Amino acid sequence: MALSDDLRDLYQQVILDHSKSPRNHGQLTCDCVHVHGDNPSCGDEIDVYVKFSDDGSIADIKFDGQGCAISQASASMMTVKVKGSSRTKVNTLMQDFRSTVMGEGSIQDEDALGELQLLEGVQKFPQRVKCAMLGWRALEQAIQQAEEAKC
Amino acid sequence: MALSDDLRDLYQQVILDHSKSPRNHGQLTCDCVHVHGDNPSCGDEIDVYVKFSDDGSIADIKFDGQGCAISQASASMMTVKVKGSSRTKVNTLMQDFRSTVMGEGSIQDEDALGELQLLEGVQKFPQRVKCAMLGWRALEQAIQQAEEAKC
Amino acid sequence: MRIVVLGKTSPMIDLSHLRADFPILHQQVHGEPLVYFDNAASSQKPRAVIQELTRYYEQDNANVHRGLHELSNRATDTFEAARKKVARFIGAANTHEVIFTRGTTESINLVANVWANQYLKAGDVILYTGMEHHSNLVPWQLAAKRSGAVVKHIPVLDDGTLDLSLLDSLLTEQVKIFTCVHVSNSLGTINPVRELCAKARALGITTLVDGAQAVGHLPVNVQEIGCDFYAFSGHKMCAPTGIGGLWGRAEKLAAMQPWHGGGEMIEVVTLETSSYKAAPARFEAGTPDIAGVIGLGAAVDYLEKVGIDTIHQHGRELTAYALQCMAELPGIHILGPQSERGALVAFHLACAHPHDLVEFANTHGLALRGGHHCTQPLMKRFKVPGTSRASFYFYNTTAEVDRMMDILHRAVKFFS
Amino acid sequence: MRIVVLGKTSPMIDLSHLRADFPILHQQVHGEPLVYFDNAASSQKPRAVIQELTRYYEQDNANVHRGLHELSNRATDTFEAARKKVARFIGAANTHEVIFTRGTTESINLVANVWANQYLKAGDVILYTGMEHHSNLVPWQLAAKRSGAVVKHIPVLDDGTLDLSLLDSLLTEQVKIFTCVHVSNSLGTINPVRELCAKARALGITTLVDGAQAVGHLPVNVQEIGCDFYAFSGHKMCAPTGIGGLWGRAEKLAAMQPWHGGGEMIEVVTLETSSYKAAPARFEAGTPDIAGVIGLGAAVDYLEKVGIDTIHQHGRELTAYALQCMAELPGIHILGPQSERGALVAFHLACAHPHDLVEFANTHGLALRGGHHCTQPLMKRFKVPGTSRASFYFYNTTAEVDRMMDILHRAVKFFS
Ligand SMILES: Cc1ncc(COP(=O)(O)O)c(C=O)c1O
Ligand SMILES: Cc1ncc(COP(=O)(O)O)c(C=O)c1O
Repeated sequence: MALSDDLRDLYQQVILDHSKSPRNHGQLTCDCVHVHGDNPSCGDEIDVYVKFSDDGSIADIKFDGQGCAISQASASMMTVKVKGSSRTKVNTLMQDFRSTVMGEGSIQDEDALGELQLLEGVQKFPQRVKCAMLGWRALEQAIQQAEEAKC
Repeated sequence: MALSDDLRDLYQQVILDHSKSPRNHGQLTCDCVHVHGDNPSCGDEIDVYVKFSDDGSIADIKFDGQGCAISQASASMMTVKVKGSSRTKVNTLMQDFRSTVMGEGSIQDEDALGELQLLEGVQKFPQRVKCAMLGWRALEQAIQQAEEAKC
Repeated sequence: MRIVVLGKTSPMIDLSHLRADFPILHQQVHGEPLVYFDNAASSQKPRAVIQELTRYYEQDNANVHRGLHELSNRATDTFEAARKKVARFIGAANTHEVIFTRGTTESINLVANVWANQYLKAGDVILYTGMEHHSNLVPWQLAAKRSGAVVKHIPVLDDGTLDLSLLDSLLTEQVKIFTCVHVSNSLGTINPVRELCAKARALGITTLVDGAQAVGHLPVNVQEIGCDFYAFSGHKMCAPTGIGGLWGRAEKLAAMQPWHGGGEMIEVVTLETSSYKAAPARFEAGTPDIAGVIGLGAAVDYLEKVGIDTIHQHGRELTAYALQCMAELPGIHILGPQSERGALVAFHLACAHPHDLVEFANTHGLALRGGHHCTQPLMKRFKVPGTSRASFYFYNTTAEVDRMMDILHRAVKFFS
Repeated sequence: MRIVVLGKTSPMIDLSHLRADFPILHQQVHGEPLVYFDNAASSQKPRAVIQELTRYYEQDNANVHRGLHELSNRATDTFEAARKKVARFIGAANTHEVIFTRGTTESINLVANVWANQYLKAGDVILYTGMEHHSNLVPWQLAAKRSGAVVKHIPVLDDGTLDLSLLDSLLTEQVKIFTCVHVSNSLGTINPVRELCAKARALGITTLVDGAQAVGHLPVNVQEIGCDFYAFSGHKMCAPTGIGGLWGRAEKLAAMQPWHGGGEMIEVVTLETSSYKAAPARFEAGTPDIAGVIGLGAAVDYLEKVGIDTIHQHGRELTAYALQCMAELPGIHILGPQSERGALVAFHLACAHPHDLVEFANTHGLALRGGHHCTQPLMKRFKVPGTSRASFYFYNTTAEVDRMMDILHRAVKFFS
């Protein structure tokens, strides 16, 4: 019984490591935007807490919740990448990451993706795209909320 | 193209003749029981008018309506047979006729059936049993009504 | 043998080679070759569709949407691919506008329950026509009873078309929904649904078209028709029994409450209350007829290969031919318009009740339908106890019409 | 190879020869032989059923009930014969008590619409259990919303059985309908439906049993159970997708109004109003899934040939074996009762989310299901994000359970 290559790609060591020991795990309390996201059909849930700087960059971010290895690892890797990044950088990252897991569209800044590129194995498992995107969708909403609050 | 034997049995000359020139066709007006019967699924309709004697025998009977050759012929032949018959005779006739067209049960008085036996071809066409029975069901109801009226 | 001359110059479309695709057609009934002229009741299925069912059950069968395993993924992909095919086939703007149902009847009932329960109130008018199938009458009568709305209808003229002179007086502000059959299964009439829906929509009236006899028979484009809902049955267009669809305009569906509750249509369920997915999932509770949907997809593929314009043209020509032949029959009363009509001819012979005629035909291998064809009000309207109906599909031929004529002539002799 | 010792003395029932009847089982998935353990979602179909569909479409296909021609007569006869078979299979007193639907979900919705709309009023209580499938929760929540009735539930104990100590306080006079799953698709629990229905009926409470996981898996006799309604799905018992049934006690059905309106359920239709046939026709508007019904009949034939007692016994033995093997897995949490249960095991591994586990299994050819199994409230109740589920049918073998165990052990290593 050989473990399929596709599966090895999906669950690379780094990904499993992130899912077992998620970075930036927990909650932020004061002065932050909190978004709850879920994939009801699979029961994955996530809570993302974002603290924005005055210039809109991400000062701090934490998450918790429950879900499959893909959703947890993706969220963990996301927090590492976006912490301290400017709004513009986060937007590019978000688009590039979506392109990576969907396997469509162009990548603007491959270097910036870094470790996140490891999640391109998700392409072969279309049902898991929404797992990989769960944390990102929550972040996207947090940014929107922050912007609306400013208006 | 040979006309099938079954079909010839179903539409014997006598039957076609009754359907084209129905006997006792029309309405009775005074002092009679009138029952409307139908087979909604095929659109057959019949109106049976029965005048009962004091002893319950059938003094006069007429019918009209519209429907297939089988329902019309069967009703026509029925009126010929039952006119002037006692309640008991009519009941036996009714049971024997049902047995004839259903092809099940025993016949008590084959001779009494006479021409009605020609309708035994219906056995081979189970969907047409309700056509053959339409007039008889109406007569049955008329008898019931007459009895209830007496109580 | 009758010689086929149609319009004198152009020869008729010949699709008889396609008969090889339909195993059922090649059988004897009562010792004579089957002539299947009951297509308006249900069409036959090409081998491609039957084999697709077998393929599905032998290779891919699994429940859809909920699985992460190979069979379930395959089943889900083929299932959703079929939805795309159907959406394209009827010209939907959006795949999500196609809801799978058991057929036209369920589709209409969905609207007559969900939409009607939300929007109809006492005194509102439901407008249908005098030539609707029972499936487009009874659901509205039930909806009227629940809501206190009233039903009205556009009468049918002697030539089998709608009395459009009454349209302006009937299509009033009180009308909340207008529903109309696209092609009448009893008259053959092709209604001007595009014009009717345009008029209704201009008045803010919701519209539904019963396309049971149209999809797969003539080109249908729901966007061009401009209706809000369009209902159809797979079994009348080469697909398996038990599957059909409702197309609904996205914004109408978006505002509609669920109907059936259950698996697949929900987002979050607690023991007290639940939230629901958007259409089409919202209206597809429970395990769907997976093989049926996949078979419907295969039917669409098949029909597209034959070509819907070809099918339509063939139907017109064969019907014109049949009409021309049948006019000769003594005592015949042909219902419906003389010219432009769907591929069917319902008629009444003075000498024989439809049931006798159909029985006679059957013993010669000819499958006609006799009765009210689920349009009792039309039978009353035309003062017939029922009619006999010959309905054609693209695999039928002029030779078969000739055989029908022989049989009908014999029947006239027999019953006169 | 594991050695099969069950109860030490009696050897396990071996039905592996029946695998030859199921074409789908003999395939490789991702290079390994398919192990199909997703039977609770949908069963596979024996060749006898698949071939019956083909036979029907190639020889008899026509619309039922309305025709007088040969194909229609044959289709109608086979269709109604299937109703008889189903009635006998579930122990109905009367063939007319069997209504064909798309499946369990539609069956329950029929009752939760027709019966509930007639009899439920504000303040009434609908009692279900904490282990119901969404299909037996959402329809009642919707019915409660329409009527003003309230929903209550019998809670589930830690061992996966119902907390019957609360029964007397819950089963009060306010309860108008009690509904309960026969065999839980998430826990495997076999509920004492007979005792529950007896209690409810003694109080004049109408009862419905969700038999989706029971019919075709263990002997079911609706008269012995004593319920008023019993719902089931064909696709979980070797029949085609898209067909199932509702059994209803004759006197209940007789008092019920129509639901869907349309062809076949009517007697007389005018343009203003209509009258309706009795059950089952009353509840089968429109063209039914003819092939589906006939396929269901063939499935019943097949299951009866195998023997429902044999199937039941095999399921118990295979499940006992699986439970015994799975107990060894580190960090495993098995839901549901330890002993008497349906042929399925839902579990959670501490090291792996169900979706990861099922994905892993799939790449080794093993079809498990992961998620909430349409029982979200149960997942909350047992504080799991979802479970992985292995569900068996009579064509599954201990060798397949052994292969599952190998794969699960590897998964534990991989994800730990
Ligand atoms: C216990 C139970 N009830 C109801 C259902 C719903 O059945 P269906 O999806 O066939 O309508 C299922 C299966 O999914 C089930 O397992
Ligand atoms: C015009 C029309 N509408 C509705 C229906 C009902 O379709 P189904 O029985 O497939 O639901 C039919 C066919 O019987 C039809 O011809």
